[in-house]
Amino acid sequence: MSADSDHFESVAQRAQAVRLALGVFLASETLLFTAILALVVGYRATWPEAFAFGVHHNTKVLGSINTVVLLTSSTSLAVALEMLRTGRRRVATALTLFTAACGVAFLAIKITEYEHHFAEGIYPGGRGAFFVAHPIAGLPAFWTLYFLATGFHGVHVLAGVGAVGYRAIRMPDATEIHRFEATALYWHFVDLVWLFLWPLFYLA
Amino acid sequence: MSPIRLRIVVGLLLAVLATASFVASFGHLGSFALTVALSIATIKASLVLVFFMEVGKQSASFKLALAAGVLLLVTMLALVATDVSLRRGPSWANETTSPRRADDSSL
Amino acid sequence: MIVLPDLARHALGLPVEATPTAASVDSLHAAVITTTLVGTACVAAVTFVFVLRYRRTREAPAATPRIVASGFREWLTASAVLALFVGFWAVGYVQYTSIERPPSGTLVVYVTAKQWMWQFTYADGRSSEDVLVVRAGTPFELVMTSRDVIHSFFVPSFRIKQDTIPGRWVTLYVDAAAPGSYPIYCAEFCGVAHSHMLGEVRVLDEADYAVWEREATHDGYAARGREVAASHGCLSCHALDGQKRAGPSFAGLYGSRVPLDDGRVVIADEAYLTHSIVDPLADRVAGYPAMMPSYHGQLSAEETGALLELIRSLRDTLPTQGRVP
Amino acid sequence: MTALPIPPGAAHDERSFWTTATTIKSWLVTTDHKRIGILYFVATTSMLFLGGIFAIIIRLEHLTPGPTIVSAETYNRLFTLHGVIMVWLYMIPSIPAGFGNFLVPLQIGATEVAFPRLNLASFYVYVIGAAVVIGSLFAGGVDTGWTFYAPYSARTPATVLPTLIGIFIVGCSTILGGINFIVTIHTMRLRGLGWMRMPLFTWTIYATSIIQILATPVLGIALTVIGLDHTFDWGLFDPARGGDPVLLQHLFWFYSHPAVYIMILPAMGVVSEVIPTFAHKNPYSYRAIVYSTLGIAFVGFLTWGHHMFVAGISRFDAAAFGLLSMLVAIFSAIKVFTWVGTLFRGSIELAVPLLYVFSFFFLFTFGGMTGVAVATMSLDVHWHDTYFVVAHFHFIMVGATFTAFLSAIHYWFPKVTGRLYARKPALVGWALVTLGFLVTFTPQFLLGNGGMPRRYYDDPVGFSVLHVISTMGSWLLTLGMFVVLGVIVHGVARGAKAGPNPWHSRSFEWRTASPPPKRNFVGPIDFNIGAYAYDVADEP
Repeated sequence: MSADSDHFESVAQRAQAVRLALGVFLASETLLFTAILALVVGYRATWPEAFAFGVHHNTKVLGSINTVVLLTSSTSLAVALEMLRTGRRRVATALTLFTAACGVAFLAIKITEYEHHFAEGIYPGGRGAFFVAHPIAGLPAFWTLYFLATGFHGVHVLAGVGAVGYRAIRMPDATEIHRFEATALYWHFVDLVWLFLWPLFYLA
Repeated sequence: MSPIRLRIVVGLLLAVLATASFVASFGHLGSFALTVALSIATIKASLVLVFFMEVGKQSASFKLALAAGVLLLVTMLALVATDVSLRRGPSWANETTSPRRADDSSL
Repeated sequence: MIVLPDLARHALGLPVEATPTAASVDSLHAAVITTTLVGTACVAAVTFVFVLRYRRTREAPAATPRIVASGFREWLTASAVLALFVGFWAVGYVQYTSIERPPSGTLVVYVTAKQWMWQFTYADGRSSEDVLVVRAGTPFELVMTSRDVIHSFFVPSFRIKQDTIPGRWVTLYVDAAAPGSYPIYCAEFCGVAHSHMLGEVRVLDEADYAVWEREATHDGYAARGREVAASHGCLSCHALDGQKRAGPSFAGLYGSRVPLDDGRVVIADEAYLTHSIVDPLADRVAGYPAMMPSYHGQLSAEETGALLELIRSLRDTLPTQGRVP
Repeated sequence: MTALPIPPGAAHDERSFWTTATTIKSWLVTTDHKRIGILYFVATTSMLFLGGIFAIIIRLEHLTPGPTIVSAETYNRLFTLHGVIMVWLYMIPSIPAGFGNFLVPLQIGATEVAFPRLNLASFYVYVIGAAVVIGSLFAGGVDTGWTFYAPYSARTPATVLPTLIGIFIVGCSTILGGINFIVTIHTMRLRGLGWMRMPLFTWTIYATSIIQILATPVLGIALTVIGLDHTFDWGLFDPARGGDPVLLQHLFWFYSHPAVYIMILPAMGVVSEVIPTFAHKNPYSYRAIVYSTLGIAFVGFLTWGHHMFVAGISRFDAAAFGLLSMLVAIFSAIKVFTWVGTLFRGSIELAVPLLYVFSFFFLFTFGGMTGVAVATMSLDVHWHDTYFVVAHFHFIMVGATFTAFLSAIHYWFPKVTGRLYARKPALVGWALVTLGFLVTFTPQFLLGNGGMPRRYYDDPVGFSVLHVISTMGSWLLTLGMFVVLGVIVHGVARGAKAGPNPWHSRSFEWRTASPPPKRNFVGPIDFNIGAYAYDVADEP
């Protein structure tokens, strides 16, 4: 490793530092989605009927498929980590690639959802035929927040696919497993965020 | 149970919970719908945290960092929700249906 | 309630307080500012004494005794000071609620802030710009909104301020004001002419207020418009207070975005209104039956102008279908 | 686990970190935390002078009530960019990234921060962000105030997006820096150096980093949403489409109030270092300062609503935020009592850093108490958005943080440069800065009481005398700043040689050479004598 690894006394201390850096970064990301959720809570309390209407009109099936896709990707990445710990690197690489593929599938489904909304005349900012047909006060806020929240989450999934894909190609060796753990922590966090966005925009 | 099998079982459990909340969303639960969906989501989230992210085996400062994030999440949502829902309009507006109807609590 | 001595109020630069609430706020002000000055003076004095008393004399610094404060004394001072601050908070909260929340049933004045002017509409439909005329000694409730961006209605002499937020009604309560003229400022940055958005509260005693009330103001024309609307049967389909009848209500109509049945959205300005009077079916509002007869040739220019003035004067009345004015 | 092969008896470089490599390239790609600290110091201080120029023009505009030297549009852009540059490009990074980078590894006995390349990356992210913000000047600048309130920030004809992007990038740099410091302080402390034996400056940098990583993301969302509303008309805060502008204020102030604690905590750390050294005494209560620092860091997240008492929030929230604001004020009060207590039975040397700290005492106490006054809800109704609030936060930002910044420059000057500044001109600089500050901002309290609103291009009648005094004060303050600059430049060039510990301090950064070698400590590090053990006669 480069110059900065020799100022740590041991690999264990370096692994500890990387894991803590991830924990701190995930706390920071939690606040990023807290800000979006604050807007959702604020507007949901102001326009309850518009949100009920919006949720009712959302593409619930595609959203639910996406949830299953993300959950399976998280499971496969967790199993991949366990495989790496027990030395079965080829299986670990396969499972990691599968996780990255699930991420890509998630984004593909997301894009089809967006196309479906655009076709229906739903655009951020309350523009489009849908809002003329349903002039409900507060409905633009629901859809704008939907695009904001799923957009930010989509960007994080994209970054996750990049990180997991990189890890699949450059699978770390036995002394550097903490690098794989860091990527896994980030991916599980992105899955966690979707577990809360899904009910808010699709189910209830 | 070997760690690998444990993770697969947890994965299946998560899928089951997901389908459960999907089915529950078709039921006419009205105001309970959100609480049901979010509580199932919290259970799934804790499963992911404990078994996939192994938060139990992480260092104390790791747990402290996540706890601080979650604590601030709850505080911010609570304070924004109380602000928006407890705002009161003009004295006579509450008789007519003004856009910002608020229950007439003392505060 | 200790009333701020004139000298102290002048020294602090506070304008003369014009309402009882302002006077009580000033007394809290005096208490807090005195604590601030005393606190700062104590810190400065103790520091000065310690510096004099323990100045380093020899070149090499002598070893100093290791003193660690007792936890109990720390908690004691901390909780004493906290109690004082919470006391300020409690009094502040009581005064805050009396400023913000008027008892229902008081005289109402509507305030509409728009980019760079204030418009006041009184209960009897009369309106005036930049000058709020009020009778001395009678409490009144200001119900305020903004036409475009966030402004802030600020009368230093009453010690009151409230941001006016577009799309929402916010309130201020002014109890018995003393006669006089008090400046109004806009306190929330609202654009290029933010510093020119000045107004004046003119508090008149009984006699002057009676004279002002009798003066005919330009809204007599709106009353004329009401007669024309009644005589031509407009009011049978168009309500003035926002209720939905056979036709859309005139309340809050002027200047708002009106969705039409063919998907277009138009701004309800003079052109749209006059055109709809003459040819109602051309721009039919979404969700209303096509049953309005044409008034082509039945209304003179003066009568049409009066109808427009009536609609214009109702633009701030509260819409009751949740449509934002 | 296998230990990393540390080269046995590495020939630690004896020469100082200045002279190990002197090419420009060695500075631009350095991973030495000390050099990165100096790069940050130079960058943020130049931002200070840029922001200061805007401040001078703003004050000149108020010499006469009517238009004086700039038009209304320019004036609105000036006070906005004065706010943006001072807050994000100077106040927030200057002490934590400048002095923090240089000193934290030294104070915990480490040779480097946890992730040196991440450290350099966060500096360059800061430079890019600052360049974008300054670039937005040429794109017409933004005129919404540094608070970017909607719907005006969505409707203003000015180009808002470049400034938002610039601040977003600087925010990313702050988060990267915060993560680096937290991990460094957690994992890189010298073996045996417990949390309660660490120097207090490192504690404040630790608390500041916690606030940075938890608050900055919310600013990121606020800026993104404002950009989307203005540029792509998403109308999330457009009332005609059901938007609620007060929600944006919630997001903005959720970040911006902890941000003011990001600005003051490092300054408190500097004061907690300077007083024990020059009073030659242990802090009156190390524990009280540590717990109040952490108290400010956490309770500081719960008080943002006191910026919105008149913005139309519910009475429940107004009451809750008011009470929590009183609680957070207590931690500052505890710190002031502890600092004054530290002087008791000390051996006080009136050095220039200590004089700046005494200015800090007076201005921070007065500024802090007016903070309690402004947090009293009924008084805030009168004072909100008037010059009283302007005076309050300048008393804290300039009166407290800037004087602590100057105190830090003079205090660690020998450690960084190995030289001593000239005392007499430094005294003149201190006097000018303190006096200039008082003449500039004390009249603004009276302006605020009179009801003079903020961000006014034309002053209403009756306020001009106070405005003229305040403007003259700003000239004095500027003169003082240039005198201090002169003292520093002269000190670097021709200051007398300073030994490793000219102030006889016990703090750990003084236990190595001045300026320190590239790897900070040569040979075994002995921190057994505490950082504040002034009851021990001999020097470590």
